[in-house]
Amino acid sequence: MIVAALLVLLAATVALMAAPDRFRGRSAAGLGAAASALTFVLLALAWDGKASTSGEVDVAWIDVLNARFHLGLDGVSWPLALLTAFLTVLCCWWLARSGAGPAPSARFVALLLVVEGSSIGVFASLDLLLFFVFFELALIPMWFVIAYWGDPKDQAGRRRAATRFLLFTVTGSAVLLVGIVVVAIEAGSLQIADVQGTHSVLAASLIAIGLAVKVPIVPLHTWLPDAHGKAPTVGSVLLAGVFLKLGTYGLIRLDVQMLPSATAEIAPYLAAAGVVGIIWAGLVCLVQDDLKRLVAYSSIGHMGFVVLALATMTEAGVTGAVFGSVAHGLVTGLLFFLAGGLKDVHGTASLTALGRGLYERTRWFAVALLVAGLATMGLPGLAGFWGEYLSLRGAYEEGALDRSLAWTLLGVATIGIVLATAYVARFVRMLLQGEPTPIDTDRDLRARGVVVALVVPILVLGLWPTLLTDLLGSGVMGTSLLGVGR
Amino acid sequence: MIRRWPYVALTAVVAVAVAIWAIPELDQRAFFGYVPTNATPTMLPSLSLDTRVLPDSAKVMLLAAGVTLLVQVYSTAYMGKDRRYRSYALLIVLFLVAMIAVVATDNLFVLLIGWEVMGVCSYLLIGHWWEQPQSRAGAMKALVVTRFGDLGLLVAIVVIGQTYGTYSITGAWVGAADQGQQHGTAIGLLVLLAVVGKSAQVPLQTWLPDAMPGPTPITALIHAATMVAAGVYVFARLLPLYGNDTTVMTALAVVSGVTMLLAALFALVQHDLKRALAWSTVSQLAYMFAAIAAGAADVGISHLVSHGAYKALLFLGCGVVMHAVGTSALSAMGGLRTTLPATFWTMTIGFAALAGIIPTVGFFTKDRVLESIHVATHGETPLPGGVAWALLVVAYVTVFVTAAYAMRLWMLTFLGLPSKQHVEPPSMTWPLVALGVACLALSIGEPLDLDTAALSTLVALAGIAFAWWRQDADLPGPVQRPLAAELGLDHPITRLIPAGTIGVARVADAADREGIDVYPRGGAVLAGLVSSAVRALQTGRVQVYASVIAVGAFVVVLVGVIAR
Amino acid sequence: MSIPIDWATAGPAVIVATSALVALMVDAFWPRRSWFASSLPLLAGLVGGFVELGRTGSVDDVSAALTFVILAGTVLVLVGATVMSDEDSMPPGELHLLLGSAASGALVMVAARDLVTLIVAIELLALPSIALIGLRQGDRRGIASSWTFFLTSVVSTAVTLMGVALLYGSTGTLTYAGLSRELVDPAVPDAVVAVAVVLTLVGLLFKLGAVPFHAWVPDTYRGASVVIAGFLASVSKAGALGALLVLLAIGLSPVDDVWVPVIAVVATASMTLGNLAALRERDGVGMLAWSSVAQAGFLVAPATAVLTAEGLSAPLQYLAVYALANLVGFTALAVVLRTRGSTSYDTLTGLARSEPWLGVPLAFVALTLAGFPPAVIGLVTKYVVLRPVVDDGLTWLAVVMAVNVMLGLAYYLRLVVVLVSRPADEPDGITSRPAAPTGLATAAVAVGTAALVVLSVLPGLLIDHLP
Amino acid sequence: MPLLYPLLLSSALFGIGLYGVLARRNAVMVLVGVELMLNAVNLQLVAYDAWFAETLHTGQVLTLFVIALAAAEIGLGLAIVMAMFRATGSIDVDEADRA
Repeated sequence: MIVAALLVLLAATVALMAAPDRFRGRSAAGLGAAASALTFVLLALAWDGKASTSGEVDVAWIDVLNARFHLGLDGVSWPLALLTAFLTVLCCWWLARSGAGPAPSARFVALLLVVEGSSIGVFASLDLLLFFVFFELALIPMWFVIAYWGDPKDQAGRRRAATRFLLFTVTGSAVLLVGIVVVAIEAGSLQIADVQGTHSVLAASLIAIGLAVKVPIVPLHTWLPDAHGKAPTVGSVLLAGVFLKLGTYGLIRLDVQMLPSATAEIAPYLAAAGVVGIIWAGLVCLVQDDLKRLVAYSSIGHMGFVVLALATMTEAGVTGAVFGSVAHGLVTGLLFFLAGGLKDVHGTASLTALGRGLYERTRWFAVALLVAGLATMGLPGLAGFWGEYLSLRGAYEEGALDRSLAWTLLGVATIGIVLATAYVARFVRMLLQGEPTPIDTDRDLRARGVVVALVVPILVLGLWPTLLTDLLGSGVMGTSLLGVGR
Repeated sequence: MIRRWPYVALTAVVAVAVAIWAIPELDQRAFFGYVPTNATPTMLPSLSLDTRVLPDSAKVMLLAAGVTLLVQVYSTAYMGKDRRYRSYALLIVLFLVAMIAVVATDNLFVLLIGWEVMGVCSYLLIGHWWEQPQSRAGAMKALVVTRFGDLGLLVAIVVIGQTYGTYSITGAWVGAADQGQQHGTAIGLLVLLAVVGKSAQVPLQTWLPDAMPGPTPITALIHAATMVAAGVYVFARLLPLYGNDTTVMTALAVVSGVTMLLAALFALVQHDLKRALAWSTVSQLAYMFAAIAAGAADVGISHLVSHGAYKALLFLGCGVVMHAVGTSALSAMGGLRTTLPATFWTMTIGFAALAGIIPTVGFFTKDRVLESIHVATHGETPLPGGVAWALLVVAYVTVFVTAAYAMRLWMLTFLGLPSKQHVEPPSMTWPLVALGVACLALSIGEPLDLDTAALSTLVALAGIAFAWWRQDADLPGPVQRPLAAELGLDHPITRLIPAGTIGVARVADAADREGIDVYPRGGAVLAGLVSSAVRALQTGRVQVYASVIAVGAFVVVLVGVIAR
Repeated sequence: MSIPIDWATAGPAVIVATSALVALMVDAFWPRRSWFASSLPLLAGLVGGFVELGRTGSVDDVSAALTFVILAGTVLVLVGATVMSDEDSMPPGELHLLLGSAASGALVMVAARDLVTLIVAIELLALPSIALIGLRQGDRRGIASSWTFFLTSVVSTAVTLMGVALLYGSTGTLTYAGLSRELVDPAVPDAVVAVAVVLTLVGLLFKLGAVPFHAWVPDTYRGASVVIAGFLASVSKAGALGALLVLLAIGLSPVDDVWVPVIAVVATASMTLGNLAALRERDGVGMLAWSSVAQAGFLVAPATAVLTAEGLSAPLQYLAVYALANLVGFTALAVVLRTRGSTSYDTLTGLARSEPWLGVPLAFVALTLAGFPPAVIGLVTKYVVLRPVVDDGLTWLAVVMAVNVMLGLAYYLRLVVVLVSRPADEPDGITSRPAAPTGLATAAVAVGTAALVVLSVLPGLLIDHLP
Repeated sequence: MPLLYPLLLSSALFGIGLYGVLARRNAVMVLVGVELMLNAVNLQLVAYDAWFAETLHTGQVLTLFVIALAAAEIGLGLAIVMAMFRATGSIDVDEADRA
């Protein structure tokens, strides 16, 4: 099923690349949406319960290195893979319907599909080398997405932002590769399940540092606001909704689950960095003028919660990290659709340039932004809350941290929630409220279905969190998750 | 023209459903001492729709549903011409649902969700007229301050969940009953933080007066009768988890004592009817907390219900007045006794209840609060006796001040000479009448302690006499000025903390743009320099190349020799 | 009475050398100047080399693998050289003679098991290479490059010879076996041996183009015919790397405390400086030249662990992919140079759109060298070279390598971007360009790219089968 | 004779040769420098050979090879110098650089 899903994407990508003239505009986006939807269905069907690894594929690949073409999904990766496919469907839908921003071209859609496929590949990989291959695969397509279809007004800037993004993440993944090598040597295998339990602080640190760039963890985050500021709308959505997840997923799978004893030794640093990120991002958000940069920093804050959660290495924490990742994909995806949509329509995402009174001027944008804002500040009842809650719960349980540190971090992290409230209230006040100042580029949201399609799961997950947490169950920290069936 | 009746009908349906649900529960055993069974502990966060409606919950539910329905009816006239009536009316319904969830649920997460959704409804409704700067500012302040408090509830739930292994309130009660109150101080103080924020107690009191730019019916509903009072309810609801803790109870007593007197004094010096009523609400909420601190949570809930009725009445009446004179400034009022007769009579009942004049419900419930504090001075509750005595004194002083400001407001609004004619739309007066009747009807069956009643009536009458003596004169300057400035307590929340935070944020932003980037930028510059240097060697001069080789050979030989 | 000759070792080299002579003869006596008449004998010799290799194998698996790489690389160079077949200034007989001689020099280098043979082999590779660079008649740049390569080469050879002499002076033997035996002897003077060992390595590191012996590389690659530059970057390096590995693994194994830090430092410097210098390159050949300096670092880095089985095989696996990618790249650039007259980035802009059969392979080569998917094989070989380094405890070196992957990507990606960008102005009619015999070379590019693609899907085909 | 003498001489020759290669402008003089360096090596090899007095005479064998190689190198070098002269009319190494 997983292979079939990847092949569907490959076929669609090849078709789009090979015949860019046949698929123009909406037909390209339509093909992309159809392929992603089919992928979504196939991945959804691949699930056979949390008791075993779903859709496992395990064939020889490189014997000498003991690298195998080994794919499979479990409760941690399955929701993320589904999220990836879901967001890509929405991206293609948005391209077809938004009516602003870059026109959907075949190559653009093809690159999005590559990003999607490689991300799903990362989530599904049960082999370290395969993981890394997929991890790297999406980078160059993403570079093109930002550099070619980014901010149409700032060609040099988007190029620079794209290159920054690439060099930062590649440096990170290079360090990650060294970490993988260390693990492979220590454990003598590249299979995640076999490697599990190896004690190598060096490997855990290298992997954590490498992935910290991707997550991103402060102070390795400075590529993110630039990239988001210049990326096209759907690029931002995938960057935030999917790419950042590669980092958090990697931390869960490769550090917390694969090298638990070693990760426990670096967990305090990770947790502290995560919390610093929460506060730092919250503060910076308070004075951002560019809505897209603001959302980018808010992402960093959310990722801070996720990092804190997984660094506790408790059941609640890891569950929270997964939940936070999925919820962040939906919420920040929505925010980027809206912020990007505004930028596409008006040519700028500057709060001052966009003017005030959006409630009056473009009601759909305004209400959707409000809902997304409420979700991003972690309003209970919306998806964003549970990740934060579980993260605090994990910190309270201490887990891999000692009590004074854990509780200090918990206290500081909660300040981040207030900061989030403040910056959301600030942009609501500056942008949505106020005496309307209509400008002639005003045009309301077109692809409303995309927004609805995101709000619904945000609400559903907010009110029915067990839908997701039940996938993980009590095995999330144990060996049962990956060891089943082997 | 927007059709308004569907929203009233919708609210009515919800209200009737709540009534059908809640009324049978009124006869259950008391709120406390209830020993629940069948609690199923769960480790992972789970929402459940389990409810646990006890008599006091039923009362609060009925209050909420009733006031909401009345407000919705009232709003058809008050907000009927508003362009955004639809979102307004729908948010009221959403608010009601959230309130019912908070009151009825047995699940801490549902409680939290309802709690926060109420907060958001409050935020959106305060900012309903978002074209006005003070609406925007008030809304943002309300949201941020209450959410700061809400963190207490969030963390409290974390602690409860971890301590008792369940997110069921009943389950936690059982746990606390079986194993004693674990972490009571922490849980209690955290919940206290939450309710201090929500119920606008000192030191987070200042958002409530600033929330007054919202539509007046909303003030009546959310910022007087229900949401702010929900803090009291929730604190009482979770009391079994920390009720025996002296620290928590003392803290609560201190907060409530300080709040009730300060807020009453602030109310005394206001020149704005609505703002004065807002401070009055803060003060009255403190009474309820005082009752809980004294160990009489059911008394607190009784006062909650009674206050809900008369304060809703007062705010709705205030709305009629504002509708008529176009402002809430007391200076613009006076003489409305004849031009707004229905409003005058109903609000008179309301002010009487506020001042604690027999036979309004306010009199009875407040007396019970005073009595319960008096009982607490005997030292049989977790509250230390000395604190209880101090609280009792403050409470009586506050009775005096309350009566004084109630009288003052009543005089300034209704007495004097009429200026011009006004109209009272029937859909606005009916709810007033209904609430006025309720303020009297709820007294039926209330117990009466003669000593307390006599004393409190005397004090209240003294207050009224004081107000009559002062008429519309301000207090002496040295007292008036700091009180009118609300002691500058708002300064930290509106000025210092935001300014400080923004200052730090600017530094962080600058550091983020220019500071943290030093390492990649520096790296890039360094790479550029090295690149130039390496390429500068490529002059095409062969002998330079050969020299590089010779020198290079020398260097690597050194490396080899040193390594050896 | 017969002289014992180890044909397994010498066979391919002898066959190739002989065929090179035949090629010269054929050219000399063929009635008309014919490129193919003289290239066919050499091709036959190379095929014969394969056959011989298949029949007898080589000294060991490592040498066999290297022999294979050298033969295959020379075949690709031979095919690629056909782009010059209509140039009057390029004498085919001499070209094929020199090519064959240099190839046999490389073959001997990897089969050498004593320093005397090694020295001769180095020169057998170097001298024809020098001549190849300056072969085009009347080409001043070619002559200048040839002079550059000549002078730097003789200096480094002299330094190596000095090292060899000192080694001989301290041990009394020049066979690898003898050296590994004698160097254990505590009587051997430490410092002298250290100097001798390092000096001996200079010549090989020079051939690899490793910093600080790299200065000739950019000038020479630019000045030589592009195909010949490809030869230098692949076959010549294969020979040098093979000789280095064998020398370190066998002859100098007792003194690894001397050469491990030297190799590590040289690898670090090569990767870093090569990559940094390449960052500013705006020419296809120039970029590949600097990149080959950087890649030399990646090639020798795992040699720090050459005493382990993995440290011996990892550079080979990296080399195989690197050589193939480089040859495809240089050949494609040679075709571009013939048809467009330049290999600057301005010329290459939009190549993947206008001539996908050249542009796409070039892009794929860039990604392979960068080690990035979709060129998975590049990534896998990066992984392969990291393993022994980490295993040997040189984690810092591994991190340096990893960071250099990032630096490398910066300029490889620039080439990719150039190739796929829309040209600023439409090329002024491809028809006006001189028709050139590029068919065979293009076919070679296609085959090489296909091989890289297949290896990217199934890296095991290569990785599993090299020693 | 102590081994030291020929070694000292050899070092001196090598240094002089290196100087010639690195510093002389005249291409022919550069080639002479190359020749000096190689012969310094030869001298050393022969000295060691004599010192070891081994039966295989490895040093002398290598010396013979080096002589041959030197000849080949110089031949090639001169050819390049000739070509250079034809192309630029000069045998100044800097002229060659500018070619």
